[in-house]
Amino acid sequence: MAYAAGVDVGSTQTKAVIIDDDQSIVGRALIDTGSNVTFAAEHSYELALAEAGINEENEGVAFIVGTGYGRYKVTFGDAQTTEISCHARGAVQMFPGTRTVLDMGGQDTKAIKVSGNKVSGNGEVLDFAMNDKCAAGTGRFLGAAATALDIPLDDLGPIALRSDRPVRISTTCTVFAESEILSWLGKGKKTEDILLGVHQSVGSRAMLLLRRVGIEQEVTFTGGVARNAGMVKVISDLLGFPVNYSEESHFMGALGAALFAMDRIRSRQAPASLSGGRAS
Amino acid sequence: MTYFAGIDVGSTYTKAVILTEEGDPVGRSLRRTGFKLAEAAEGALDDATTAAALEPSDIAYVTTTGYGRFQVGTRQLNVTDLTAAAWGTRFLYPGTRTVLDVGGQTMKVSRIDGQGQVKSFRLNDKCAAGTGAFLEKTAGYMGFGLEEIGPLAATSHEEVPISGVCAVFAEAEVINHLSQGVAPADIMQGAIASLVTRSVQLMKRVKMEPEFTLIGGILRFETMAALLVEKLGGDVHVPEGDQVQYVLALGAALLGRHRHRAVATVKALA
Amino acid sequence: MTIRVLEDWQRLSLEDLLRYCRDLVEDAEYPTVKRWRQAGGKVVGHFEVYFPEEIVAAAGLLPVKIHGAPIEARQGDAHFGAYLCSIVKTSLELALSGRLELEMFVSHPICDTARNLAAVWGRNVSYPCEILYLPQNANSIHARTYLRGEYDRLKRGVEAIAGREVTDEDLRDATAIFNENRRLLRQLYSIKRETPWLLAIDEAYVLMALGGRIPREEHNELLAAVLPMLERRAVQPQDRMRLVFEGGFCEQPPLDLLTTIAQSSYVVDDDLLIGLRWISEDVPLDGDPLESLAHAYLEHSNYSPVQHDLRKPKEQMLVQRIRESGAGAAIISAAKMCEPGLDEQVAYVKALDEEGIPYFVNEFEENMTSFDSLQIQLETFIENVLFA
Amino acid sequence: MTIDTSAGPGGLAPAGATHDPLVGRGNHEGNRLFREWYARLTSAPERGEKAAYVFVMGSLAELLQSFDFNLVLPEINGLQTAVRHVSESYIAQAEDYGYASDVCGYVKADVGMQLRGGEHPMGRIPRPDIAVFTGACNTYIKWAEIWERMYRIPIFTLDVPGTRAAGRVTGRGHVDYQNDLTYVAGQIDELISLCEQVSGKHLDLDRLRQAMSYANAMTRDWLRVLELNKSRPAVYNAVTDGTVYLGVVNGFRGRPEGARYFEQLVEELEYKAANGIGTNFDERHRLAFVGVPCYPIYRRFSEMFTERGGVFAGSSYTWFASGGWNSGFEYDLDHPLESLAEGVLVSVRAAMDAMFHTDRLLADMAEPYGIDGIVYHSIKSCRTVSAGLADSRRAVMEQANVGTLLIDSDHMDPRVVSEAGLKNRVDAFFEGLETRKLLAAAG
Repeated sequence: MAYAAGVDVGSTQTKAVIIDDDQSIVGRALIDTGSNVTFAAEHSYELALAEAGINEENEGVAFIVGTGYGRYKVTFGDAQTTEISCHARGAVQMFPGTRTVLDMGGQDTKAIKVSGNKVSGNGEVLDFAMNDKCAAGTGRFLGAAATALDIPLDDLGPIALRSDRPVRISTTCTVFAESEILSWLGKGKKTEDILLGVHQSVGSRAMLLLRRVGIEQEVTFTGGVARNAGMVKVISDLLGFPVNYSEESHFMGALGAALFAMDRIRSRQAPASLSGGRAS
Repeated sequence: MTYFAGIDVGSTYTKAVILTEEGDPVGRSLRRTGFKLAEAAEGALDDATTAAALEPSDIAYVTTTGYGRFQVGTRQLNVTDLTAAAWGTRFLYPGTRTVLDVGGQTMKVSRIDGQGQVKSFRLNDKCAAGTGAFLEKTAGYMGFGLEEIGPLAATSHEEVPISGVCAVFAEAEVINHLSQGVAPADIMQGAIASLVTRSVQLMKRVKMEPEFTLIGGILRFETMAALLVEKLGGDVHVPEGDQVQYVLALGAALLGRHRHRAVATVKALA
Repeated sequence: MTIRVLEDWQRLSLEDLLRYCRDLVEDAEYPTVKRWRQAGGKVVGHFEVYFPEEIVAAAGLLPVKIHGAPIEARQGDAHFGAYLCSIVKTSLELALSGRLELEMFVSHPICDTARNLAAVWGRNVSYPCEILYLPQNANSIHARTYLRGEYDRLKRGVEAIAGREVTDEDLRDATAIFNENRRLLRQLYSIKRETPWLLAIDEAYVLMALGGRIPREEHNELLAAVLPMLERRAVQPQDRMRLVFEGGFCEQPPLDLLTTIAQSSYVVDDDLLIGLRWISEDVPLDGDPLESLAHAYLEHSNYSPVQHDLRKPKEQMLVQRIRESGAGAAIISAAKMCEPGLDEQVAYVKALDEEGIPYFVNEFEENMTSFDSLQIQLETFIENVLFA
Repeated sequence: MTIDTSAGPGGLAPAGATHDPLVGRGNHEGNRLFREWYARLTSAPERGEKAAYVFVMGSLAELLQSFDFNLVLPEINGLQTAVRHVSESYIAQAEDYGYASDVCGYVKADVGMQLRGGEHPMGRIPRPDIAVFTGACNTYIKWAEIWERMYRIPIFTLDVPGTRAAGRVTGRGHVDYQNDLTYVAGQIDELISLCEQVSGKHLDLDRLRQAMSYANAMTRDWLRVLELNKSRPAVYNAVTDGTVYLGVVNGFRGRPEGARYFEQLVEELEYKAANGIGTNFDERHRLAFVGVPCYPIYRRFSEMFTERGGVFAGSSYTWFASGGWNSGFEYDLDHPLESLAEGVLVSVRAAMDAMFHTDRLLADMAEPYGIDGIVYHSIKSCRTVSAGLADSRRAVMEQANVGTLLIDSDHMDPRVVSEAGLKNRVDAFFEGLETRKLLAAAG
């Protein structure tokens, strides 16, 4: 039995996934990245090993791919792949009909166009667009709302869904959003109306990125924010059709990395495709 | 005896100051602004009046400033932070020609003349990089609170560069530095340095001249003030203690006093 | 073929008429243009500033001034990178979203973004898109002949769209109408200058801006009716600061921003929509019409940061504008990311410092929604002239 | 656009393994010529010589040098400050002077330099006695207006009308072409009398003819150089080595050294092509570059590609930054003035087409140059080059089967260059190219 692992070191959270050779997840872990990135990578990997019941380290895990902004900090990894390719791969694995991926994470949002199932079924990246310059339109914008309103992040979506009169959030600056939210409260607006406004402001920025790569059905929503029912609804409404999403969506990047790792195990003579980005 | 009140309705705190006709502060107060701006303002005014052992009826003229300046029903006059700052700082330091006001969410710079008239001014753009929030966030990423910024930075040995493009993107930089074993104090100092650079840039845009007076909550952090003193050379004033928080309210009260007299003279002439 | 695009406005009161104009100008669906098309008319859209609309009108086509719109560039955004002014994105949005249907689009090299816009536009629509190369060397004695030739090239393009020849008579008739229009606009501005309390800047703006989206004949009728109404308007003058607003030659500030300014000051002159009135004197109707139009651009046109004439140093022209309008101060503005506008601010500020004219500098964006920052600056500015 | 060895891969000798004297000569010579050029500028005032400020698109080097003007190319001065990591302080100085953050970094670096009396990492740049520029980039005009205000010097806009619409390039005999040509020729007459005033010299037709013949030789060889990179492996990196070559194209046009340099460069590159010597990087992907290089992190920027096996076989920079001489126009020496006018019209127009209508040119180049991917570098500073990139990329993706990458940064201002952000995008781009190859292989 051969195992492959993917470790996704994100700006806020680090995720590890271990799959067996029929590509099903046998172990996974999610921890806060914190200040020691390398440690976070190692620790999440160990936790995933434990969950998979693979006691002796690397006993069965034949290949490890690191991804996420901290991918070069996965010092025990065998190769690095960007989260763009990994989210595409993971999304297509979970939803084979995927042609467009929206990945909304802690501080960046990506729209990815994938070749989908046409050829190898691996979701090759055809084009992608990411937020530039600042964190407007990312999950962090919701974080700001959670802080300002003192509501747990997980409750934001459900509350927003209760609104039918969303406010218009004018600031794009994530940090200033907090004060704008407070000023809306001051003007006596209902929490749900403010929250829906926040979701819509993030959603409309995501749409700009999606349009840059061109929207093609099916659209799969990945990343931590994809677990927010409110955002799923807002994006689906803006698109005019439902998006794919999953409770697992925050593991999508790590899963994609693990799948790439499994490819490498299968074709041992490493093709150029992944040996490239090694930290040197 | 007539008294003059200045109320500064800021985004976080509302402050009030009461002046005598001679311009002596006799009472002041501070309270959280919260959502209800008018209430905060009335409350602060009452507190200050009480503190000055006066009756509301003793207050002849109320001038408001700060972002909630329009929300106060009982005001006779409202002025912007910049105008209030000019009058307040000139009262404290008559030689002031350039005022830097760095708050939680704004950075304002003005060049004033001997009469406290604002000659030129600039505001930072609608982005948190370049405001106190930038420092607050940077500290937050390392698990420190607003109040700990000063003490933390004070222990820094060398600042590490923080780009300061986006208060949120700074986090990646911070984490990166931490993972390379850089001391939080040095990162904090780096963030402060990048904010100082931005403020000096803004000051240059108004053709700054000495003397400089630094106001705004963020200047509570000694290292920030110290760095600015270093960059600007001498002639830098930083109001002592909590005085800094009352500069705008003070300026507003002074302006009220000035207007009240002008109006009175006009009446007398008529 | 005379097509009328305005509803009956003749019976409206001044206030209702102003509201009617404002609604039309704020309507990004361009109802007046749609009406023109429904009646079988053809439309040539042209990018803001120095465009010889006479040539288009002479062919019986409707020249429409395109200067963006306060709308979200849902499709337009994806065609441009970061760090560009908003106006190009929303202008393209007008076309891609179907709000504005055209038979032809013309841009001109007022700036590098505008030249790219013509190429971008051309890659995304089926009708002809081109650049009218106005002379950048206005000081060459050869510029006039060249420009006449360039105008003639435009005429040929327009003839192809209209499917008919444009005669000198057509050109003279159109020129006469535009002369009349410019005369009325000069009158509008003299009201703003002499009796600013009768006409707020945002009101003047909508009256003028409407001209960019209706036939000039109708605009002339409207202005001819409105101007006397304005002069009879019962409004008391107030003690307000007289300002010049500079920086609206291309991208236009949102109307609400102008309204904000109007609340606390009198704007007695500006460069808003300069493109509707850039020819400052009547174009002679005798002689070769294209030659006369070329001459007008080179000898009798308004300055702006995107016109290059060594005889017209822009900072001196600004000081002159302030002096002639009797303004005591200026708002030196520029659209975000507008290279020419921002470049010019430096020279403007130096000149105003030397002249001792108070001013403040700011940047705007056509689709900005919050004016707090501008309001604070404006108030501070006024307070400090007041309390001095 | 020279980058000396200390500054980046542009200066590294390709194929370091081979100790062949011919290989890498172009880079060494290019850098040497450039140091000489700056030395000559630094000492120009002592020799009482005058300086003409010109730009790469329409420099009129042939004409101005025949009046003994030293050519100053502010764009090259600017990029030198960036490559040497000092651009930020020059830019900051200009911003303190009043220039907004959104103004072109080249302009601000120059303003900063003027405020420092010409102090520059490569020497001391003399003040302008005259500035001559085209409207190929409108910012040229705004820029020159700054010098006019600073020094009260004569400035001259040689206005060259560009292509009116995509694919509508006019030629001899066309009424619009003749109208443009008459206009340009007329302006050149006016420019000549201005030069005579400023220089106090009369136009020497024979010197002009001589300079034009050197320029013709350079143009012929420049075309050959561009074409030689069709060979596999590519014989030079169009972004790094190409930048060195461009430096000579602009600094030594109409001069014997320039003509000789390119004669030798062609010899070197033909030799490399014949012997299958490429750049000293493992060539796994042949790329085309669109825009202006990222000078603030010049070396690192190019490594992001070379370390993943990406070699730039072509670059739109070699088109517009050569002043459009890729048009191949050669002067008719029997009619120097008429031909000068036509050369300026044709080449500057070509330079503009390489910015406004790149999509067509790139689609055409993809096949013969075997391009796998195109990198669009959109820069904050330059609307002329960048405003159309996102859209022309969309167009190219429809016309040619190549991978594309659009990145935003700047060519001067390190404050808007995020190395980590670029690296992430570049890595993803290569992952895309690699999977493309696998798919193609899979059939």
